[in-house]
Amino acid sequence: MRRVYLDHSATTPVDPEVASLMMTYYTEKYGNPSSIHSFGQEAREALEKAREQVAGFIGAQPAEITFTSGGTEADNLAILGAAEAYKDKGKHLITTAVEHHAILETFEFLAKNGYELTVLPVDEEGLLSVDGVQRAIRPDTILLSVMHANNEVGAIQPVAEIGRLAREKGVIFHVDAVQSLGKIPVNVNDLNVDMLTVSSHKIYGPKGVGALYVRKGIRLVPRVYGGGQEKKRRSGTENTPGIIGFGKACELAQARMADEAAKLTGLRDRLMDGILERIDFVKVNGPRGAKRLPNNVNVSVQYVEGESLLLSLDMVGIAASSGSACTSGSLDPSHVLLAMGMPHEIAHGSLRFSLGRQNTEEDVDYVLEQLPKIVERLRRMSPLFDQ
Amino acid sequence: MRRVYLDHSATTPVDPEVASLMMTYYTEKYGNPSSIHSFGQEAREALEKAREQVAGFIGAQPAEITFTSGGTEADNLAILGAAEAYKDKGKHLITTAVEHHAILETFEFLAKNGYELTVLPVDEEGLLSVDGVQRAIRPDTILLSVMHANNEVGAIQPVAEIGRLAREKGVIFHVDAVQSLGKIPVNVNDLNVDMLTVSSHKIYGPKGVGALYVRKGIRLVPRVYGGGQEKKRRSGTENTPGIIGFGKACELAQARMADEAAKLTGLRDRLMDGILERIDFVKVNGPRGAKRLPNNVNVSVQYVEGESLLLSLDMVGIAASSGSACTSGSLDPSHVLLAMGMPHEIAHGSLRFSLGRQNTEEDVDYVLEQLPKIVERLRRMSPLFDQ
Amino acid sequence: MYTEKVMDHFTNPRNVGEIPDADGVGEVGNPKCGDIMRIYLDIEGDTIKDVKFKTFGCGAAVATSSMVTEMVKGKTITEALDISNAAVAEALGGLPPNKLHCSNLAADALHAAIKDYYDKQEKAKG
Amino acid sequence: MYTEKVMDHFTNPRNVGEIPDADGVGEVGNPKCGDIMRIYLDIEGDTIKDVKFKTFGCGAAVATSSMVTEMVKGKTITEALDISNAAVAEALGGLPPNKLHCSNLAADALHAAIKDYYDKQEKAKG
Ligand SMILES: Cc1ncc(COP(=O)(O)O)c(C=O)c1O
Ligand SMILES: Cc1ncc(COP(=O)(O)O)c(C=O)c1O
Ligand code: FES
Ligand code: FES
Repeated sequence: MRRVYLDHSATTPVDPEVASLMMTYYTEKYGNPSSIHSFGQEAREALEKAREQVAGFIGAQPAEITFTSGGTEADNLAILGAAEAYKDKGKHLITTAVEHHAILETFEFLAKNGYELTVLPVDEEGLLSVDGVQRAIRPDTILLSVMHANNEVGAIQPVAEIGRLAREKGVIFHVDAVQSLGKIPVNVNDLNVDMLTVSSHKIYGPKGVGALYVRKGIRLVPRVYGGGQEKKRRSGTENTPGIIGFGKACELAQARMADEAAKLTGLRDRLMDGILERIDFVKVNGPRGAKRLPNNVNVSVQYVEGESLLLSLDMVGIAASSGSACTSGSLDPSHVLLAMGMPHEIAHGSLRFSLGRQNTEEDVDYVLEQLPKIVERLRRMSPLFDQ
Repeated sequence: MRRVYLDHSATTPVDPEVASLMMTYYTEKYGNPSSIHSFGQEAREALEKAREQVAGFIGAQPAEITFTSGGTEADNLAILGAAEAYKDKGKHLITTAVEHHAILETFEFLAKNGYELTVLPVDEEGLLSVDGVQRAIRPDTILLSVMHANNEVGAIQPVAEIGRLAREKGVIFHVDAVQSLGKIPVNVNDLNVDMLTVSSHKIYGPKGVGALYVRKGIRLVPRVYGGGQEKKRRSGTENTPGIIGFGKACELAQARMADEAAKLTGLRDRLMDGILERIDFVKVNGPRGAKRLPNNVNVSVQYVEGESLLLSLDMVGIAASSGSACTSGSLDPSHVLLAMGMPHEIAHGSLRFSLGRQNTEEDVDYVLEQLPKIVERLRRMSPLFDQ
Repeated sequence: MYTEKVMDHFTNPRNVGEIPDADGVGEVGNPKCGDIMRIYLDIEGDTIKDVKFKTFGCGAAVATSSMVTEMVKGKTITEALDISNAAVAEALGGLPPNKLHCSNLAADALHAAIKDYYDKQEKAKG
Repeated sequence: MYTEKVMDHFTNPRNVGEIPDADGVGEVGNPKCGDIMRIYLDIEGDTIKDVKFKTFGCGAAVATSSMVTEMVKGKTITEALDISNAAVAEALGGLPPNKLHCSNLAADALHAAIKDYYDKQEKAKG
């Protein structure tokens, strides 16, 4: 059976070049980078090269990069670490309703532990208003966190403008760039950020690796204690092969991004338009055009439920994801779609296709061939759909 | 040049079988285990199989295993998570002077934040007294953490007895088994532990993966918030290939452990006796015989400094480590050797050789050929050595 | 995630559809997740002669709907009333823990349809 | 970690040894790490004719010892007094940040040896 992977926002395959480099560091150059012998030193050198590659990709200095076990840990370190370090300055925090759980749950933990939290709403396309941010900032606001691009609907936030505002007001500005990295330019200076989260497994690097950019001068209380690795910001024997893989993935993404974005945008619009053309009662979620990630398609298919869609797609070899309650443990449909004002029933039948490096027009056309049949079958079964 | 790696306690190469299995999950079966499509489900299945392999190796139930990014994170989760969960029961904590920094620094953080900490001394072999533990336990003691085997001098602590004591007194008992796993039997029931830390890269698995065993019924406050992976104990997209590698490494270690321990014990004693025979003014650190890890050799070479020894060994291709201040960032010699009552100058010249799966008698003999020459050269340079 | 039986019933659901002028119709919504199921019964004497369903819901919801219709077809009303949520889940070879609530839909909708039948009988009589 | 120059001086240290009846001997210990260095000077007139060292310490300590002896050999005392810790580190192509303190040993021992020479001169005079 044909297998078409369209869930790159969940995770990506590791690029073969990245994987084979990692192999070397798993089996041959396996030293602990803290060791002074040559096994250690060759690992140390490669690790520092990876730091340069990651830093270079986002316009940072290598010393400003702290490697972590992923985007989630980096988000936690940024939010919890800064909230603790600056608690004497104030206790007010700001974020948005459409952040990833790694941000939202972390802020909610703080809100239960002596901090005050403002969660900013978004419009029906999932976009934030800069004015709204401005109004939310108070004299005791210490930290503002806004994602660069949304993982579900691909909405790209006006991060640079928000960053300018934060800087004016002396508020530390964190950006979760896990979904934007490798798809649109991410530069810590252009975006005016103080901290920025990236994750390797979303850009054809290995899982279990991420990084937090921390602008020089910003203080952070560490979350993990031990051997003092990563300049005491994050203890634990470094995941050298993983980090080296992440570095390489950044290098490859940097070289390929412009071409890939153009290609993906084409596929994205072909898929989105094709679905709208072939299936009735379908709505596109999120903005269209330049404010949308080049690889994100998100549609709500009325009268059918998301998990049933996913299972049916999977049976014909198509891997997608959904904002349906039924696919998550939580039973509530996507907090992102709800924040965009979508009614429960419609959020229920939403589908995300996230395109990637290997996808082709044939992949898209295959989806356009299969999806209408699946929707028809499920609608025939649905008590909500009256022909 | 011949290269002899004798620093397996710092880290090990990844077993080729483990590495090639991981490759499959990096490049082919790369799905996110939380996804419901077949890419996700095949990853989920492999992940759960790995959980069984790790659990099986230590006599635990799969549901009692929480995967982390390494031993350090597992140690932190155990100590900080239990201290927070049980703070209403008491604020007294106990550990030992010879723990790894991942334990010591974590306890010290708590000691600065409202907890009371007792750090137990060890004898001149690095061994703990069960009586001493008994005397230290108070009615308000909530948590006791003792390492199974020491990473520097290989001393194996009487963990099972201490666990019996802890259980009698209702104190939660955590054991750091990072160094003992794969070398001597580690069974959570035989050892009477409530929590136990293991790390993949010490047993020929990948770096960046570890696990915390948490006995059913023990509560832990998580340290990382987000998508709720690992039953909400540790959020973040799972490092599936790494975890699968760790699982495989456990399976291999389980099958080979008995043979390997016998072989390593032979090499260990050959190396230790050989050094004592060939070099004057040398002292073995840690216990001899069954109370010592099969793969650990630790000696103090008087009148010479550890880093100089390491550099000189490295120049002839031998990778070892030392408890010397000069090799660490901290400038204090090994806290383990100092806790064993060793004077600064002697701790300064200590050397650790940690043997591994690939090492041979020829490797040992090569060290025995090179080391005396190096020591002689350095002693000739030393103002402390008067012929 | 799902057993083969679940996937079979999801892929080839039995008795999908409506029964015009059914003797009993039951519709329930799952308050936990918002899914909806409707069951139609054709009853002769004490026996369920025909049964159909329509479901808006997850894979487990569809499969349990399909399974419950199979289980009751040709059974007496009393036997049908004995069918529990657990029995439906079991007949499918089990459901993942976080999907157990889905089986509520099926048995509840069946029981609602039987109640509807009785209500209609009452009305017809009275 | 270390530059090639450091490794060269560590591997082939220059002027290792003692000078019997040296004109000046300086010994310093590094309070930070416990390492020790001793420098022997043979002085004729104002000129350092010969110099030897003995060091118990890390790679950087050995290399800076060796380097400093090279730097002062044949120099006048005034020139030798001008040699700073930074100059020694620089001559080795730099040291890792956490090893900069090690270069203190070398210049300090040299200066201590010169002081010892002056003290002995004083004594001889007075
Ligand atoms: C926007 C966003 N932030 C954070 C994360 C978490 O990163 P990781 O999967 O590396 O833990 C993800 C992906 O899961 C994401 O999409
Ligand atoms: C006894 C002990 N505990 C904990 C650790 C930390 O584990 P990891 O290197 O996986 O962070 C180590 C090794 O570094 C260790 O030897
Ligand atoms: S999740 Fe809604 S019925 Fe299964
Ligand atoms: S660390 Fe002691 S002199 Fe270098």
